[in-house]
Amino acid sequence: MFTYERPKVEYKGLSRPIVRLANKWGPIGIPLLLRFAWGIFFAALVFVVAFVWLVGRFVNPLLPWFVRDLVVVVGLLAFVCIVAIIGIWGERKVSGRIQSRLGPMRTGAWHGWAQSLADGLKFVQKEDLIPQDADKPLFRLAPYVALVPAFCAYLAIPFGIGWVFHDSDVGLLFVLAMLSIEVLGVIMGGWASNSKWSLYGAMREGCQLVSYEIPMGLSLLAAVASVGSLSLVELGRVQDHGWWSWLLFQNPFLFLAFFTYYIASLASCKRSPFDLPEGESELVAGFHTEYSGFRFVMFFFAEYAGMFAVSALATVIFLGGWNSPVPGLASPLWFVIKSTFLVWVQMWVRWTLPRIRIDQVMHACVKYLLPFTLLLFVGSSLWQLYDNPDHPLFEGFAAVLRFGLGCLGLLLLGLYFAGAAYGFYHRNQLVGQMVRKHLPGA
Amino acid sequence: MKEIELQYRHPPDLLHDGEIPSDIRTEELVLNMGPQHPSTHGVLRVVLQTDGELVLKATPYMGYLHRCAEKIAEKVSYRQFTPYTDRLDYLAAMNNNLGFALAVEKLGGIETPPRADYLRVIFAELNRIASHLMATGSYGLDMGAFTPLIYCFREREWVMDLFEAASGARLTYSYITIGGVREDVPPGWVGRCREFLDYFEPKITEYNNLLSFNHIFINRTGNVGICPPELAVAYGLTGPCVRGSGIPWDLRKATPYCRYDEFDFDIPVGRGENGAVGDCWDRYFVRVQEMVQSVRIIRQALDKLVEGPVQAKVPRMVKLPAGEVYCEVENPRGQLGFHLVSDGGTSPYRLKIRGPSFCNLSVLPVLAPNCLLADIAALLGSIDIVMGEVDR
Amino acid sequence: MLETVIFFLLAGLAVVAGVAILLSTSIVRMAYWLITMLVAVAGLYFLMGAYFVGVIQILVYVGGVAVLLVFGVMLTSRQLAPKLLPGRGEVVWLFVVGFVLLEALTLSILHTRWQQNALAPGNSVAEIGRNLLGEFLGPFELVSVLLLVAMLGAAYLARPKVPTQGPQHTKGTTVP
Amino acid sequence: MMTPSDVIELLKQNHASSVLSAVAEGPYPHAVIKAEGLTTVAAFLKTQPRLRFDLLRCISAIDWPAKNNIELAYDLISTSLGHAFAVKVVLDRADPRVESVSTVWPAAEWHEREAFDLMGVEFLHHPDLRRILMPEDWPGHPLRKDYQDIVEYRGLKFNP
Repeated sequence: MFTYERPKVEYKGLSRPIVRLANKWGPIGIPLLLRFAWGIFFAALVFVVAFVWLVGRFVNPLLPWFVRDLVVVVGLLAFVCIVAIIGIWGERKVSGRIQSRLGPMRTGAWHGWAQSLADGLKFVQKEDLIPQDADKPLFRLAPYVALVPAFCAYLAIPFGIGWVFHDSDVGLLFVLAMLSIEVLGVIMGGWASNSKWSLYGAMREGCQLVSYEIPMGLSLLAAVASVGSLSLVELGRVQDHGWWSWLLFQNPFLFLAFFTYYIASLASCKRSPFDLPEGESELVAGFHTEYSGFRFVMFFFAEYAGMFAVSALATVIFLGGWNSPVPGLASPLWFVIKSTFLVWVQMWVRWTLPRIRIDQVMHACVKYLLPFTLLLFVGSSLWQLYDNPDHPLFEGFAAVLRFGLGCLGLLLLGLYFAGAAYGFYHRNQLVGQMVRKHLPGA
Repeated sequence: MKEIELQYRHPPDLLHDGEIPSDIRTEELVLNMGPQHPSTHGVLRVVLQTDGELVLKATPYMGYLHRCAEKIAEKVSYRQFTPYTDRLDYLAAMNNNLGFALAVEKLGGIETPPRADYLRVIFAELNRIASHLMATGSYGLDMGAFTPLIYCFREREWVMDLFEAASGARLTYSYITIGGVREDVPPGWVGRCREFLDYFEPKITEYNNLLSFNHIFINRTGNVGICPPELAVAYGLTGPCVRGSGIPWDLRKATPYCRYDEFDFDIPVGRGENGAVGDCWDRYFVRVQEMVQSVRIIRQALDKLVEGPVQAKVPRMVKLPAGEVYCEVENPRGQLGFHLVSDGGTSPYRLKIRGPSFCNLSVLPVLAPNCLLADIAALLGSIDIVMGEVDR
Repeated sequence: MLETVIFFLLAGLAVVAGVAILLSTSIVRMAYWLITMLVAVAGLYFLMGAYFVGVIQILVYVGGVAVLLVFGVMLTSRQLAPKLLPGRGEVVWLFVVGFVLLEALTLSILHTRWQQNALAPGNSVAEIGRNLLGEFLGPFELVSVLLLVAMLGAAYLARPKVPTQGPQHTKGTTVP
Repeated sequence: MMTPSDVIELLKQNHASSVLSAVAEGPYPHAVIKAEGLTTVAAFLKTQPRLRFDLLRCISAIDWPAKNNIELAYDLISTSLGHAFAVKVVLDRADPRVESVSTVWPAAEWHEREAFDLMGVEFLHHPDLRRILMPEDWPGHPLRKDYQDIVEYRGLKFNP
């Protein structure tokens, strides 16, 4: 009825050759790729493992140091990418299962495992939009400023003894510093977009991160004070006598500090219930409202890399890092398993809780979390002062309490697994009508 | 549209006490929320004047979904207008059909058979459940909880299936027509309906555990957007909004239609359990409780469902005597009114539609000042507007 | 060799960023150039092996101070930028103050006897901690008192003021 | 709970000069009020302890080119007493203007804006009389019976 002329828009893709390639070969290539996806995935996995092993075992000593570093950095980059890709897929599966849906099921044939790869492909093809009145250099720079520090944080995270790029005696501070730079990218992007929603997202991010860095640091400081080192490797090494030696169970203050750290880390990763910078029901999409295509992906990657990084920090400092629950089976695998578990809890929280309001976020930090973590820090230091052979009575009491805490931790874990098993057993009742007919045995 | 002039009325400069220059003060920001925004529930545009996160003034602008329903009504016959009523409050199409049918029947003096009345009640209440499910679920989404929405949709699917079995449509039914309902329910439908009720009733507890009594949710909605009872009535709020303010006002009890007086049910009202009476949580929780009452009504109606015709004898081309009537029904969102004027012809001379969302929304500029930006989403969600009905 | 290259890269970046702060007119750009400079200086610290100082530089200046700075800049009026150009009378003072500062810095650099040998390897953090709480406890405490005073001052400036009645309160606050 | 005839009787007792006519029976009982006396009658209807019409449900504007007038129907109901009634005013079609009742019922604010927008009734002393559903610069008032469809709006051409 109404006619109007559609304005002609020139396509300004980020990667025109890639788009052309995808348009030409996509219809043939992508189905083929997905058909043999499993094979390709396994082959890549085997290749990466073999490569790392070979380099680490034989080639490493022969190479000049900077080439060696380069190899490790590339490996870390690959790891971060894999973490982000699996994290994004996992998030969708987890949210699906929590919401009695299936989540992605088709891409890549097995439970939609290639969904995030397909998404990445889609994002690369998208038009790269920059608002006309945006501060263009800052707008372009912002995703990098967000992503690069999140990646840099991995340089100091030890995956095991010897599995660390650089074991500095200030490793912990380095990781925290890197995570705190990430906020600059977000603020930069939010401001440069020249959109009020983005500005609000950036403002919230600034408020939230600067405030929550303090309780986060203080909780970690409690652990650091009880070990006496800022080196992450050292922090991990002292926890190698089984689960009862993990710092989480060392004293009640550290036990609580783990939870305060976890809460603060949720806030610093912009994860729900602290996802105000991008709170989609209030701020459209917050700081990345104006971002599209690959720049958006970079913010997304930064978020997932940050999620794993804070979980890794919690693992190293509180959960024994790469050490196994019983002594002697230390392996980077433990580290990855524990960190993944913490990431999964972040997802679990996200899909369960509503979002907190900004004033409540600030109140929660300044009124409760900050004094509480200060108290934990002081308490843990005092505990450290008395928990030594000079005070045999206190030492005995501490040992008993430590054992109790350990049992409490095990109990919590056991409850979790019992709940998970219960849910799995009754999965037919938990899912909806629509999903039920797709389940086996329906 | 011409440039909208926004007034910058600066409050007294609190920062200035002779030492600090006033140019380091914070700036007031005019924020254009909508027409494309996730929590405006459609194409509503609210211009917010904010100071940081604090909202100083909110001015709603609507009309983006104006489809001239009232003008169209003057051109089509009475029967032809029924599908247009579906599109008013598209989440409660059955109730809209019912309102229009009742208005026409009232003016034309048409008697409906008892089975049709009970079927109307069943479908209206089922649609109330579906609509409230949507409202509670999307309210969770407004608060940042995604999961309750999907749970609510899961249950709503079942209601949609029931509607599809009866009317063939899943959103715009045109099932309740002038003189009764279009056709009888298929065999076995009553059993499936009972099955749904048995399944659905315990689920309400589940939502309460997941969302209603969640500490964060209560903190976000309790004591936010408080609408005192006098204000609610003065601004013509109806439905869960006025009941959330603590006034037990329900047309199904006050002026019963469709044999609602035969059923035993309560009017849930907001009691201010988590804050002042009339806050967002009260409005939300009234909806949850209303679902329980709807289940009660449907059970009774299914028991009473007598055999018989479902359609009164109404000519294909309905002709009403000259005159006028104002007829209201209790929709999920409030009172839906039809002011029908007939000049004796085959189409309405004038049909004014009173959309409940339209009136409920009018209280927004009063409630919005001095709440935070995130509370606007809470407020809009608790008022639960459907833009199809605001703009008509 | 490589270290020299990196040193000059970082030092050049710091200098360029410093000049850019002076030359840029957008106050947000200025803030970001400042951040660039701080990061570059932190890089220099890393290069020297002073990990602790470098990390603290990033953690405090970049992660805290600069974020607050950008934050404040974003919130204040955008009309502030033109006002940042100095007036005619101010230029004289600027030159005087700048010259004195430059002179003082140059002199102190030239007259300091620099320790040429490298830092002793070891647990520098523990060393710093011991020094801070031992030999330099007095200055350390003084600095913390200073910071406390600064914080109180900031709180005083930012406190919400209840307007006393009368027009004298809002006098002279005409808003453009 | 009062029947419409009781309401009309009460209205005539107190505001005899304002009531032009009244219908007590049929599907739509109402009273026709002089436009000048609308606000006083409205305040009376709202505050009279036996009436207490506190909920203004709807304001409907009806265009009658044949009678050369525009009717405004105010549908009322009482949430405390449960009875319903309606009041009408008849306005000149060429220059429809009437006092706003938004001081009595704030709910009238948007209804009156709608009547202004779609029917062109001007409400005096309305706090914010702007178009509500149509764009600000839309020509004409679409719900009038003699409204002509426009051919072009801001560059958008309408093809019949």
